[in-house]
Amino acid sequence: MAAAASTRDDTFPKLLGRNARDRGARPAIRHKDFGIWQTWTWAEVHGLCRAYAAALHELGLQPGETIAIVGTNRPRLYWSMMAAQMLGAIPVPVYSDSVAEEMAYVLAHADVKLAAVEDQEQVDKLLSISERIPNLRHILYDEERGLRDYDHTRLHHIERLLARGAETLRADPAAAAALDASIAAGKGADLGVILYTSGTTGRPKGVMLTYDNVLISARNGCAFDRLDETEETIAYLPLAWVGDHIFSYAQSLVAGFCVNCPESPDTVVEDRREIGTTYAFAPPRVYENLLTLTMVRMEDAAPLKRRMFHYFLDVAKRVGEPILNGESVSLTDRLLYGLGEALVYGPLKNRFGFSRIKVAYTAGEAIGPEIFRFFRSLGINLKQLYGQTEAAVYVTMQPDGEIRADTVGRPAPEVEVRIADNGEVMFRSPGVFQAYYKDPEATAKTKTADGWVHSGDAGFFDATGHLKIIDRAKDVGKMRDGSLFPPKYVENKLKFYSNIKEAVAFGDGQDSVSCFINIDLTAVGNWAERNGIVYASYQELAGHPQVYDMIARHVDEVNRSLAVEPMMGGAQIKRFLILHKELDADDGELTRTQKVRRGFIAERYAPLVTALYDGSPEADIRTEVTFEDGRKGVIAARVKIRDCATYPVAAPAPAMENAA
Amino acid sequence: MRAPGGKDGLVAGDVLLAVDNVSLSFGGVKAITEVSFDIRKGEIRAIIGPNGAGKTSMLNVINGFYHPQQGRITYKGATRQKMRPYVAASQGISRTFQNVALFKGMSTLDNIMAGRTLKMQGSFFWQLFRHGPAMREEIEHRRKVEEIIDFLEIQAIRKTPVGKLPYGLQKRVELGRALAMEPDLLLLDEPMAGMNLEEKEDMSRFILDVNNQYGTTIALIEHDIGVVMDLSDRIVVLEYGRKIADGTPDQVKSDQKVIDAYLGVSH
Amino acid sequence: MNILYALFVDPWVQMGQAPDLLVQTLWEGLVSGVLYALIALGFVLIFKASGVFNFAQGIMVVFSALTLVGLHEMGVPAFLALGLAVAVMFVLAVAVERVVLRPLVNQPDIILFMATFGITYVLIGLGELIFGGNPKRMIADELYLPKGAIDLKILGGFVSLQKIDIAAAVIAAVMIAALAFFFQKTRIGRALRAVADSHKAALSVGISLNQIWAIVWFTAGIVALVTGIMWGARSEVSFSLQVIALKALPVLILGGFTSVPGAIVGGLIIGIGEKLGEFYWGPLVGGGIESWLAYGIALAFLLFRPQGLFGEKIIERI
Amino acid sequence: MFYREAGQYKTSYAADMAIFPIRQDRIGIAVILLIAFVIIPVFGNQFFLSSVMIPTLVFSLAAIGLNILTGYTGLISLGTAAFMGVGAYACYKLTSWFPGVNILVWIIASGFVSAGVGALFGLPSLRIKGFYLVVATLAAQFFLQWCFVRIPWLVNYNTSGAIEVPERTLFGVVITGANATPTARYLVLLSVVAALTWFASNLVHGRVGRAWMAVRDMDIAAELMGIRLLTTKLLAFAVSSFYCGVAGALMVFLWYGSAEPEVFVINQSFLVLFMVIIGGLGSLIGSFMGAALIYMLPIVLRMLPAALGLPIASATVEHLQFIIVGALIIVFLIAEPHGLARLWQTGKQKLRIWPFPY
Repeated sequence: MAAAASTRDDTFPKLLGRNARDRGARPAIRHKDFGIWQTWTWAEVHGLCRAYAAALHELGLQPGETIAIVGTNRPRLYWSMMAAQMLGAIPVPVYSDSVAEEMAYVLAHADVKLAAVEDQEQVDKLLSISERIPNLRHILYDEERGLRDYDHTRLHHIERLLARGAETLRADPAAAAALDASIAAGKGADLGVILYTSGTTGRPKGVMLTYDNVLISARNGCAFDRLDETEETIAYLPLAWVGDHIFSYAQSLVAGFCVNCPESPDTVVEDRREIGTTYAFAPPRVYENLLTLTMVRMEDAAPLKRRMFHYFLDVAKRVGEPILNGESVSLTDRLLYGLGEALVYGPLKNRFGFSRIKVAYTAGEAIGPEIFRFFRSLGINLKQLYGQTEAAVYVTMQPDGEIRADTVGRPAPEVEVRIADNGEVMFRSPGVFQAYYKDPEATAKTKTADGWVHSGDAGFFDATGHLKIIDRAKDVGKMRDGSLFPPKYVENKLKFYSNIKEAVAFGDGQDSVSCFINIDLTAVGNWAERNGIVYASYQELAGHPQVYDMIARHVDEVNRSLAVEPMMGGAQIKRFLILHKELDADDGELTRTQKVRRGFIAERYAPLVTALYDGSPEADIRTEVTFEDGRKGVIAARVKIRDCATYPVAAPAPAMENAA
Repeated sequence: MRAPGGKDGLVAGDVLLAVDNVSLSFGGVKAITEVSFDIRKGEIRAIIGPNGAGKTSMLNVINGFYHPQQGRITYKGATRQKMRPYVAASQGISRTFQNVALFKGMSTLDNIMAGRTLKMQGSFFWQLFRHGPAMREEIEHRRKVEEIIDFLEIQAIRKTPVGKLPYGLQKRVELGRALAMEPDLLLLDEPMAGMNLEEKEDMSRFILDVNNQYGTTIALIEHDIGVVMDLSDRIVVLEYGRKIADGTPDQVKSDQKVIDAYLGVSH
Repeated sequence: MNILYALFVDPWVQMGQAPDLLVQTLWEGLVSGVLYALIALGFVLIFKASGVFNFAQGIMVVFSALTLVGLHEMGVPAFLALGLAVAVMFVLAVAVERVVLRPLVNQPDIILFMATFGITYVLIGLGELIFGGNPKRMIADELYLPKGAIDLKILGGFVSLQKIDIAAAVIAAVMIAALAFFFQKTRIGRALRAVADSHKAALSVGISLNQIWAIVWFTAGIVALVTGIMWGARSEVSFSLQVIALKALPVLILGGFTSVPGAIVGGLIIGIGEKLGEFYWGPLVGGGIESWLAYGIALAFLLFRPQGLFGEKIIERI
Repeated sequence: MFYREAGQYKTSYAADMAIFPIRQDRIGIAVILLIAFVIIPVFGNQFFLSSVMIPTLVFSLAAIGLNILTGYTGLISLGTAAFMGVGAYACYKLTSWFPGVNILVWIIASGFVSAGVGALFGLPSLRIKGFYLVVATLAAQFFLQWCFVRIPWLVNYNTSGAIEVPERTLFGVVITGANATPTARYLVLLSVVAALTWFASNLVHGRVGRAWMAVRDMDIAAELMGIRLLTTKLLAFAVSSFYCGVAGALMVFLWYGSAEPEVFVINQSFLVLFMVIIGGLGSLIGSFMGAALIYMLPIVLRMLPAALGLPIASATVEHLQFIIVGALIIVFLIAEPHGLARLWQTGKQKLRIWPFPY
């Protein structure tokens, strides 16, 4: 039982102490700075954090007080968390790219006394909102650049704090003893960190996690993939995001592996390549970009090379995953795969910086099956997990050998999951958060008395006991016949086709599902070129019958795949149309994070929606649009509508669905 | 690298360089006629004027590339009839050029490293082995160079051959090369020529930061009057090789001769 | 002491004692100077128009002369052979422009310089392959070039002038005049001059750069042919000429790479200078100093006027 | 394709500034050295050693010398052969004065003599540039050539007027003179060349090299940055001539065995210049490639007809050879003006980004 094992080193500071003892000489953290990977060993980090803590103490940071952490992934910011925790204070990482207004709310709500920030930009931001956060006593910065002339009564250069703290510890044994005492005093049950969930829905909420919450989850995560001190990982995701807190902070401490901070956000790819990470995490889009980049570049490769490349990719598609899953594969295939490894897979992984990869995770949203399979077939052990801040990440994970593109795996160790009757996923685990900071009613809404948490996502367990997430619970609708209508699920299935950029599905309260489709100009454009289709505009291309045919084929495939899923079969697409213009955030059709605003679109294109359901073959539409330069204009178009075949819904899930 | 004050013992406000009644001509063609002005330590001094006003020639005189037929130059208290490029450089005058004069065949890193040649005195013998003192020196200077690269935010192009870089970045690298000399007086010849607004803003920020962080005295030629007015403490205005105005941005702005001169040129 | 005397006094004394010898030497120098000037002229034409430092000029001299003689040996009448040789030089010019210059346009000078090395090798190979490597007699008589010498009795001695040398000088003068006319008066000539200044200007005259280059190389070819004939008539047609042709370089240094008059004056200075040097100072060091004296003179000269006799001072801009 | 750079991160400047920062390259170099020092001596026959490898190495060294001057510092020189000659004659004089001292010492020493002479003829380079400088170097070429012919003292008044290489030993093994085995000569030569190449690469990667390239790329800017033009150029001349001098000495002592002045004529200079241009300006590896190509090409061409059984007179072959070499030079300059080194670089780059085209 992990909880038992965790009694001895049950806080971050204690774990740091342990690492300094057990593997003091091993690298703890690197930072590509001034052109090389500056490296700190566990022992050094331990010393620095103690010094830092001493300095923070001198700045008057009290146990239970909060300190904001603002900036990109840098050693000194991680150390700021550690130093605060050594004093029993609580770090509050904040999204450094959030606007002053939003930041002001969070910092005020968290009532931070200190703030450790990256550079001048953040300092300015904080100073600009200082009257909103009256209790902020000191600002500590990492980059001195440009701050020379600032009034330094409340400003401190972390570099100097470290020096001063070290001095204090040397000069004053009492201070050292006090520090040791406060570290020893820390318990697993203490509040370890407050992570604010990004405010896509309403105000950000402060998720309070204890050391136990984080560390037990972290331990289970490490155990699950047998991570050890030899791992190398790149820390590039926001500090305020629970994932980074677990992968780059907690697990590094638990397993004792080295975390690498990139030189700058725009050099992450190169830096990852240099380091050659063994344990990686990235949202689907990162993998998607890698794949697109690969394919685009290979398009320009010499024909012979290109053929060779695609030949071996096919080989990989065929035998790559079986080999990765340790299934039996014919000798010739193994040899072919070996050859491919030398000629294609190896070099590719090298370019991606995945040569030494042990396990890579993707989560956050659904990943395209062919993207997912592409990486696995190369021999990269890419997995999916389903997690939430409220669960200290892990809810479900994919065990080796049971990897599938379309599920998020089985419940993680020590996690119980059940599906509420409205289809919502609920979970209970040692990682479950204590409460939302200063927000009892929100807490009450989310967390039941007996510790179950409403994930807010709808999903179901398939025949093999793997969880499938279909949509936000509140978005899942019911159709007339009572079958579930998960718009996002349908839309994602469509969007997995590179030709389809956006899709908007309707059907809530209707008796059939129909949808708008946005073609992807680049993808379809290339396709058109290859097939000698001439077009003058997006609108013309979108309206082209051959394009319709192609999209219709995609829709048909989607329907087939829906049909074989008992719970989803009802949501097959009856009719679709291709929109004459790209959905655009400037027209309010997408959120700034590029999510479709279904409701808004429904009313903006009301005539089209009605046309979809009154069976007419085409419909006229006039829409006002905003151009890049901000001018407004009107686009009028006659949009064709296609009907699609639907298929009888199959009973239990057949084996062909297995990706693994 | 170095705080204002500097090893030359001058403090901010003292006259760092004074040009006294300088005239320069090429085979009868007068480029500069009896121009006098001074540059004070720690200030940003702009030299402006219509095309062919002799601005660049002025810089060339200051760092000894051209030798004036008449006049005197006083730098750090020492008065000379003319500067010598090597003397100028070794006494802390560095510059950038109107149309980028980088070492095209070398990487960003090497270009800036080359800027430190003056400061590298290691023996030829050890250079042969690229070990011991030579390597130590190399590394010590690499550190300094990396500080500059970090300062100018050009990490991503550290090892790119400068020939391959877009113009704006080349200008930035050139500034880096000039900074590598840890100059007391930095001459910038149209640092923002041919840049778009964003690049200009960046460059202005860098210039201000250099001046603020390292306390470097800066003399710059620039066409964008707006930029000049914002950046500089004092401005010299040249026209046809003669000084027509000298003073703070506001004084210069309101000077009739200047207005005429600028209305005179293509506007 | 003696050595100083031998170096700085004795030669002048000798000149004074035997003025006729001095005149003779000067004449010799003048003639070889003329030939140097001719080769240099070839360089200048090409350098002016295409910025190419044409190392092949020397071999072009040899090759053209060989063609002439070779064709005649094969039984072609002298003047027909002459015509054919001209034709060959034309073909060569066009070929060079097509095969070498055009693909290498906008390459750094040193690359073009190296390319002319390539041309040199090809021409050497071709020459030897077709006409054989051994020296040949120039068909001076067949071309009605004068023979024999005129002996002038002057300064109490006599000076002997080879008629062929006089012819050489005259023909050279004529050709230079012709070139001057060509450049000053004809449309193409003006175009060529324009090219030297700016390529755009040339286009405005309505002649493509490629044509211009071909023409220039052709002109240089003709100059080479004439040079070859003259030189061949004085000694013989052999590949050793090619190295002697390098003497044109110091001439260029004196005259500047782009100045026709410079080439002529430079040629004379070098020619006379080295003859005097060889005759009066050579013996002191065992003779043979002709091989480098020219370069020495040029070098010494360069240090004082880097831009050459007729080039203007360069103002470096940054 | 063979490159696996992922995971090769640098935690120190020393590692980052290493001349071969990529592991795969280090392996490659090791393999090449192994082949050169072990495989070739063991398996290469006498002809191959003495008629292919030894000359190629000698020319490679000369090419490196010229490359330092022309490729790195941008100063064109046609005096290479002369400076090689200086080395050769110097070495001959020194070893005949002090027969006791190890010949290697004198070979290196002669390099210094040549360096001195080179620096002397480099003096004009401050005032004059480009092709004007070519003439300065030609002056050196012809003057020195003349000296070799006219100063019998240089060859100890040999009636032949040629250098006759005496027998010298190293660790008891005969390495010069008639009785030296090709293998012995090859190994000595290889060691010297390897060592000097290492020095050269250290120089060009350091302060000195940067100064040279700065002068080459933009001399005005360099000057205004406090790089002393004269010293930098003279240093280039000196170092360049040092390499040429050593190459010359090695040429006569480890290859020819005896040498008339004709060995050091201007055509030799051209040859080396070809090697540098074809190999690639400003590249050491290019110097080797260029030397190999330019030297071996004629050999191949000479053997080709026989190999193909074509009945062609050797004289004809000789002439054809001229034509072909000349044509190749032109073709090559058109195809890849930056020389073999650039081809090598692009090839390597392709392997690094494999399978991507860019």
